[in-house]
This record gives sequence, C-alpha cells and structure tokens, in this order.
Amino acid sequence: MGYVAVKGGSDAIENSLELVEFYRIRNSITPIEIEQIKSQLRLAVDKVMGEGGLFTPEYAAIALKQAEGEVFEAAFILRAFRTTLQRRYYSESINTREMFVKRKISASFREIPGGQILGPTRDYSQRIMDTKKASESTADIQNFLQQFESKIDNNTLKSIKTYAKVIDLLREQGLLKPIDKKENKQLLDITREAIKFPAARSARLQMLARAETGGLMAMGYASMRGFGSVHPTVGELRYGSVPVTVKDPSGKLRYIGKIEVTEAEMINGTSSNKKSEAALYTIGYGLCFGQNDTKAICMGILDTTMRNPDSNQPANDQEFVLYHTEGIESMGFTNHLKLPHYVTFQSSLKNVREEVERKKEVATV
Amino acid sequence: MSNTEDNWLLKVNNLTKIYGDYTENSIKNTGPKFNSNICPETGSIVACADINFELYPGEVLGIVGESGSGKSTVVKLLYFDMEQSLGSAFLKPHLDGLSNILEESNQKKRWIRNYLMGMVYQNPRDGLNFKFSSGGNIAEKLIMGGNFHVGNIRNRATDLLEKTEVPVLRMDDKPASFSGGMQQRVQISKAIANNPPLLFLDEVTTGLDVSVQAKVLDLIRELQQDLGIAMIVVSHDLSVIRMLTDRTIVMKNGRIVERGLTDQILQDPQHKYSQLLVSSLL
Amino acid sequence: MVENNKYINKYNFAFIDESTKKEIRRKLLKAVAIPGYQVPYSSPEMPIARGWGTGGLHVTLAIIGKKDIFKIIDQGSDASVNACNLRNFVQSMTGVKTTFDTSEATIIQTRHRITEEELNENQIFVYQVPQPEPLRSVERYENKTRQMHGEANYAKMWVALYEQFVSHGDIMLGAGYPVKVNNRYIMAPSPIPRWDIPNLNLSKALHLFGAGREKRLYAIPPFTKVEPLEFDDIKFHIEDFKGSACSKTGYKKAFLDEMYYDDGSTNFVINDSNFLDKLSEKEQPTQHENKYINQIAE
Amino acid sequence: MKKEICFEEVFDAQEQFRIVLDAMAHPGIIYHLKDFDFEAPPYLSNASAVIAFALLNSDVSFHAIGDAHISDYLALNTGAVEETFEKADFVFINGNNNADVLFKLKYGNLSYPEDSATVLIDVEEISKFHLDGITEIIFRGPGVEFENKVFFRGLNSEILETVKEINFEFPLGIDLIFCDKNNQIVGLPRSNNFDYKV
Repeated sequence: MGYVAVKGGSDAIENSLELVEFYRIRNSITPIEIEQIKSQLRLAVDKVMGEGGLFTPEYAAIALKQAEGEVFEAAFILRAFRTTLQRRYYSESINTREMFVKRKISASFREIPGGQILGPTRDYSQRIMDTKKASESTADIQNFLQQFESKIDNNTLKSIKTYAKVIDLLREQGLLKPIDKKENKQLLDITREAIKFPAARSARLQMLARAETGGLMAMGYASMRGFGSVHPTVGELRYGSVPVTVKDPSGKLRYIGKIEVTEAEMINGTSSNKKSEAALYTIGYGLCFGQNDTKAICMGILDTTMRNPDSNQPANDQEFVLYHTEGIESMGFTNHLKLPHYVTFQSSLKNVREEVERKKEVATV
Repeated sequence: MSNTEDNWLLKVNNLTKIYGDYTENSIKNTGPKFNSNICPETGSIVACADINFELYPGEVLGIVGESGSGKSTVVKLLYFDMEQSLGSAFLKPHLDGLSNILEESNQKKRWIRNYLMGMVYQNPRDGLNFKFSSGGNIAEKLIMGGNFHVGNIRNRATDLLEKTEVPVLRMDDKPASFSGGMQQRVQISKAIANNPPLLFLDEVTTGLDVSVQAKVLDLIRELQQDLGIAMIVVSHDLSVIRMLTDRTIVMKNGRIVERGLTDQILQDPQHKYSQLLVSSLL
Repeated sequence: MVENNKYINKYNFAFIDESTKKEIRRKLLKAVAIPGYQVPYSSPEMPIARGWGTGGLHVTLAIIGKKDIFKIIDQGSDASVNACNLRNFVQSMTGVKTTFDTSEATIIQTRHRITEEELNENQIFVYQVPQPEPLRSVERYENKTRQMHGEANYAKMWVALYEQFVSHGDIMLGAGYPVKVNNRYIMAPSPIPRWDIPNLNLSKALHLFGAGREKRLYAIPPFTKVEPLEFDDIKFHIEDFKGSACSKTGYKKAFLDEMYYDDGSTNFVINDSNFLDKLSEKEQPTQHENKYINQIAE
Repeated sequence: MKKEICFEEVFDAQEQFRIVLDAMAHPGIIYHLKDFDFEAPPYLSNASAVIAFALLNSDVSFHAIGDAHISDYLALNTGAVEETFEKADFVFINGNNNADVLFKLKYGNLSYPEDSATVLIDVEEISKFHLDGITEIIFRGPGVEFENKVFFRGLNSEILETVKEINFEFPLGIDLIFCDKNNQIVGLPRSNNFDYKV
C-alpha cells in the first residue's frame, strides 16, 4: 500500500490547499493591497503583531491576507516566521517617557501633565452601523484627508514634547509601594528558554504581551467581576511611538527605528502586612505592540493579580493565567483533537470492554 | 532499655525558626523574658529558638504550651514540613545518627519521612488526601515504604483499621464522609503504617468531642504500649500530656522554659509559667 | 513559489536557525544523560500548529543531516494526512531521502505508535508528545510535579492506580501508560498503546521525545530499563485482541485496527502500514522481542 | 589569534553533534570526530574544540583551566561567555589536572538537574586495548548493553573518584566527555554507574 496510500494523503492535502485558495478569492477578484490592509485594517494588524510577537506591520498584513482575516491564524504565521529570524541584538529598554504620544488618558485625575488626549479612539463613538462605509469612494477619502490635513499646523506638531507620567507624580509623593526586595528581577527571554514557575515578573509580562487579547480579557474581567478582588483605576493609558536603540559592538547606542505601543499603568489600592506600615498603591503594568487598549489594561490587571498568588482565584494563579491565555498554543492544541486518535481510542476501548465484562460476571455470580 | 547518653533515638540541637529578616538581636530580644516572640528591631517573628533535647527509643515526650508558643513549629521542622533557620537534628536509624537530617536533600528527607517517621496533624486534612479513599491513604504510606503488592496493602490496611477501630467496611470510602474522630483514627493508621520508630502527634484531640477525645487517647496509649513507638506529643492540654507522656518540655514565646519528668512537672512546677499552666488544670 | 525580492523568502537548512538548533542539541544531550527527565527548552514556533507535532519536529530538525533517511508515521501509518504533511515539510526543508521502510530509516518520527519491526542501534526514534507530564492527572501544577519528580515522590500516582483497581477491578490507563525509566523517573511514553510499552525496555535504538507546546524534551538511551507501573499482584497487560487476526494476512501478533464497513461487517487489519506491506509481500521482518507478544498464540 | 574558518556552522555542527549524541547515548564506546585543521592553542585537543564549536554559542558560558589562550580561542570562535567554575555550563580541563576543581562545578538541583556542567576532559590517549600503567573505566548503566571497558592514558584517577562523589545522588551530577589527541571521544553521563582501575 505504501506509496499509493501516501500519495493519497499528499493529494488530499494538495486538493484541500487548492480549495482554500479558491475560497479566498472566488467571489472578489480584485486583490487586496498589503498597503490597504496595513492602513485600513490597522487594528487587526496591531493585534497580529502583538500576538505574533514581532513588530512588522508589513508582514502582519501579508499574514492577515493569507489567513483570510483570521487573526489567530495570522498571528500564528507571524510567530512561525519570527522563528526563522536570527536574533542579532537585544535592544536597550524602550523608555515610554520618550513616547511621541498619540493618545494619553488618566482616569485617576481630572487634569494631568500635558492634559487628557483622547487621540484616535472609538470609546465615545456611537456604535451605529455606518452604512455609508459600504459606498465609500476614493473621492470621499481624498476629500476627508484634504480637509483634515488642512487643519494640521506643522509648527504645533513639531513643538509636541514628551510628558511626565502620572505614576511619577505618585511616586514622588511617596504613595507607591516600593518594589519588593525579594522579587525575582532576572531579565529572562521567554523565546530562548521555557518558562519556569514561579516565574520572574519579566517572564510573566513577556508571556502576557504575546498572549491572546480575548483570553486576557476573560481572566481580567473575571477577577474584577467577582472571581478575584482587583478593581484598579487607570493611572495612565498611553498609545504612541517610541524610539528603539541597540548597542553596537563598540558599546555605542544606535537608533534603529520606532515602534508603536500601548502602555497601561493600573493603580491598585493595597493593604499593608504590618501595622507600622502605611497601605500604599501598587502599579499593574501592561505594554503591547500597536494600539490595543483592552490588552494593555488586562495585562495591567493580571500583572497585579499574579503578584498576589492565590490558587483559589484563577486570575491570581500564574500557571493558570500564563499557560491558558497563550493563543497560539491553545488554538493548536484545541485543533489537534481533529487529528486521528484511533490507536489511543482502541487502547481505551479495550479497557472499557474488559470492565463491562468484569461487571457482568460479578452480576451473574 | 536504659536511657544512656548514647542510645538516643533523636537528638535536637539549637533548633530555631524565624520568620522575616532577622539579626543576632532578634533572638536576644525575644522570649519569655520579654513576653514576646516579635523582634522589636526587625519585626521578624521568632517561632522557636534554641530548642535542645533528646528522645530515647520507645519514649513519649510531651511539648506543652499555649498557642503561639512554638510547640507545633518544633515537630513541623522535624517532619520537614517547614525549613529551619538554624539548628540540627540527628536520627539514629538514619546513618547511625551521624548526619544532620535537616540538611539532607529533599529526596533523602522524603525517604526518612516514609520509613522512619509518622505524623498525625490536628487537622485531618493536613495528613490525609481527601480525594483518596481511606484505604488509599494508608496505601500511600505503604507504597512509599516500598510495598507494591495490592493484596498485602489491603491486608495491612485492614489490620490497621481494625487496630484503630475504624469499620473495615469503610476502607474504600473517602474520609470526607467520616466523623472527626474517625478521620483522626485513619490518620493514625496511616502514620504508623510502616512501623516507624518515631511518631509526631500535633494536637490530635483538639477539636474533638470530649468522649471521642478519650477514646483517641486510649488508642494512642495502647498503640504505644503494643508497638513501642517513640512519640512526641504536642498539646496545649496538660491532661493529654499527663495521660500520654513520660517526660515533658514546657514552651513559652518560642523557648523551652522548663523540662523534666511529666509527674514532677505536674506536682512541682518550677517556672512561673508552668505553675500557671498546672494551676489551671486543677 | 513566486520570487519576491522585497520580502524574505529563504529558510535555513532544516528551517530552525542555528543558535536554536544548538540549544536543542545541548538540551538533548542533558536529556540523554538523565533518562526520563523532562528538560525545558525554548520550543520556537513552527509553521505547524502546536499540538500537531512541533516537539517531534524540533528534535528531528535539530538532529537531521544530509545523510539521514527519514520516515514518519502517524497512528502507525506512513499515509496519514498529518504524516504526509510533516514528511513534505521535513523533506522540503532538508532535501533528505525519505522512506516507508522501517529498517532503512535512520530517523523515525512518530505519533502514537512504535513500529512493529524491531529497531536497530543506528536508529533514532522521535516521538511527538502532547502531554509530557505523567503526573498531570494527579497534580495540576507544574511547580509541584517538578518537585515530585525531584524527590521521586510518586505516591500520588501509585495511589491513583490503586484506587482505579479498587473501583474498576483493573488499572484503567490506556495509551500513554506511564513507565519508570532506569529505576528513577516516571515518564509519559507519549500516547502509544500499551502494546508498544514493552518495546521501550532495553531497546537498541535511542528514543527522543519532544513536547513542543509544553516545551519539554526527554530521552531514553539504548539498553535502558523501562518498566510500566504495575503492582506485584496487579500486572500491566497489553491490549487483548482475543485471538483476532489481520484479515489481510492472518497474522495475530501485531496491533490491529478495528474496521467498520458500510454493510455492517467489521474486521481487523494490522495497524503498522509498513509491517503490513512487508507481511503481504511475504517478507519476514524481525519483531521486537517481548514477553507479552510472545504469549499470543500463532 | 584568528577566527577559524574551516568549521562549517550548519553541516559540520550537525554531523559532529550527532557523533557526540551517539557517544552520550553509548557510554564507554569510542567515537571519532572529524579532524579539522584548527590552529587551536596547545593543550586544547581538536576533539574538544570540535565539540565546543558544535555546541557553544552566546547563550552559554564556559570555563577553561590553565592556558588563557584557550579561553580567548573559545570565546572568539563560539561567542560563549567565560564564567567562573561555579557558573560555567561547559568546562574544559585536562586529565592531569587536580580533581578538586570539579567540586566547584554546578551539579543542578532536584527540580532542574540539567542546570549542571558538561565537562570536556582532554587525555593523552583513549584505547579499547589494555596498555600498562593507565586507567581503565568499566561503564555500566543506560546506553550500555552489558559493560564497556575503555583504557585511558593521561587521566588522573582522582578525577574519577571525584566524579563518583559528585554524581552520587542521581539525578544531581555532572556529565563528562573524554577527548584524546586522535580525535576520539567517550561519553560518561551522570546516569552511568562506572568503576575504574588504575
């Protein structure tokens, strides 16, 4: 049977892939431009980059096109692509205080340094179906852009500076709890070694940054709603671009480009263990690629919950949170159930049939 | 057996457990003299310090004190449930008592626990796995002691349950459905399953009805007489100590304040705190 | 594939970059030095989904060279769709020769079976492992199972077997029956049927296990004692086909697939596709020596 | 010191690794590594250098006893970081070295026993055949069918005694690869229950 049967399997795969291609394009033969995906499906691209763990709008857009818009699948393609790239340098830490801010809000103060900047957000849009989008024309787009760009004053744009952070204000006033001396501050790289538990915070945050947004939201929401005890205040949520630098072999810092990130700093009240100490605030931190408020906020919540281990609360349980919000892994394993399992099933079938026999014998005795 | 200097079973030197950051002064500035076990400088808690004693084969030693005196800490340290801050302990059957058992690897500690020790906790949930049947709980100890024959395991479990007066019919039931007294009996069965030379009993009758208490104490006394196991009995209750033990250590604020033959301590307590304890018993 | 110079479209030999290969190779050496122990590794993403054989691929791609001859099976078959897919991937990334012939292969990757034909000392057998932790069913936390392995504290596992016997009259573990390696570690042999378990014992080949999603590698060196967990009086046993024979060859001493047909009839066929081929062609492949198979009447 | 160019990072690394893997999986069987035209410092065998090139990179650390040139050479060619004995992942020693240094090496912990040193020991000669005045190791354990006997010239037997002591509590321990001047290697993983005779 060897060759013929194997040929059958290979043919089946080939035919299936051909069908995939057919379904992708059969009803609309105008190819979507990568540029269009990058620009008009910006948030999907951001999500794919975040979960794919690679900042590359261009390749993320290709992945989205290839995956017919399935974000999980696209993120997976991007991750696999990432594996093939040599890591030549570790960048220096990005400094979000140097962010070119496009959006910056705080829920904890009415006025903050530099003011509240809504930036591009759908938060206050009314979610009314805009049927005009169905007939949007190139002319409509050009008109809008012309009118919008005429309002931009380049001098004002150039004069935009960086802003102090809300949590710096609290820290200066001594209201933030100092970092626990015993905390594991090792800087790990989860792409180079498997995570070990209890995991250092650096590893936890890296896992969260690549985790699936929906998974993080389920856990973060559960913790706020009642299966946990966190209800933080948004200290600051920022979205914008930050410069990335690496050290060259001579030790000199080199600017290599900008990435866009969303950063959340969530303020939590805390109780103190000792009577002599005041109850100070702690900060839960979230940072992810692109614009993704939900993900950054949920990261901030889960950063806090995981620092307070409690196996009775799902969100406070490191292993539970980190293993199960990893989208690529959970998607793969869920789907592996479709693979044939007839050998394993046969093995269990033998046990069950034997037990049925045994129980019958007992009954007749 | 004579209790000469050399034939001790267990020897404990300077056993100390401190929670939190501590300095040399933490031990100096705590204890009965200060009526506190909290270090005024660092806020660390000295659960027990400077604990020295020997236990002889077949002997029953009582540790008595109020809650927070550190008496449970001592047995938990010796059973490796927590890690000591300072001190050492030697057990004769392990390498002829030449090696500090507290510094052994976890792999070896596990062996010592399985073969040489038993523990009965105040709360049966600490000593029993409520997801397993009571027979399964006894099996756990037997398996860890190298017994891999299900028939023998079930025979031995039957013997133990009979000895501890637990209905054998309930061997395959989970202990969650048992009364508190019966759970304690299962726990005792498990603890003595491998005939260990040393058994720790930590407030085993606390929380039981008085009538049940008496039965459990009788059982322990019988087992001790039948099997000759050396025991350390931790209790806040002097009547338990009186009934079970040969010698007694009195603890307060993490220190030993008095030690001696149980009868002597009960009749003629020397330390003020012991006197208070004894008078409350009368 | 259309050449497109703007975007990267070239891959390293065996897909994985050299520094990750080195990492996997170092971990494999440690795995071999500590038989049955699960070594954590980076487990980079592959273009194959998690749970679909990434761990096996990591191992294969880290060890494979141009001279190797590669065979891959899934459920015992060279023809399974997933085996075809992974074979194509490995072949296109390395250009190595592939084979269906068990005895010809130098590296055999598998999901859920050991070949019926005996392995030799020049072969490496690579397993795709979905759940490397044999203790997961009794302890959910990785942190704790690690400690249990560290202290050889396997009581919970044994009691679970004891309890299965008490309530079901037998140990009810099916595929992936846990084994003890070299008298020390309890190990998940991957979901191979119990039929295959005895063939791990004192095998001439090197067995390497890759669990990609769980990021663990482990190994059984050649000539290593591997025993299924069993009590002195409640013994491990393999799947009992009750004297059934393969409908194509009449052979009884091989793991059989149970087939159901449209007309309501059922019969059995040898599961291992290459073994079946060889028997059908009147060849006589050597089978693993094991007492369980020997007991089956011709 | 020049960077070596004759070791090909994809295919040589793969081929030589496979031989090392075989050696580790078959303790007490002699394997041959390829002879490269290296300009390695004296006191570092070709075989040790090959293993270093095949396995080391900037993700791991090493320590080499003796000649500072060896460290420079390994750092230059592999990118691995030089570390103290206590922290090194790979340790290069000579069979005539004092055995005491081995006590400093990391031997893992019960949860992560693999976090331990791999030791490459350069000896004069490895042989299947008995020669007078040299050390014989009898290998037993995983990877060995019955027992394997190998003779070593230029191997201080105290090293073996020390390894026995360090590897006493399995799974804790260190793993060794003996390398000789003729590109021969023999693996001695911690799982091996060896004896030796002088």
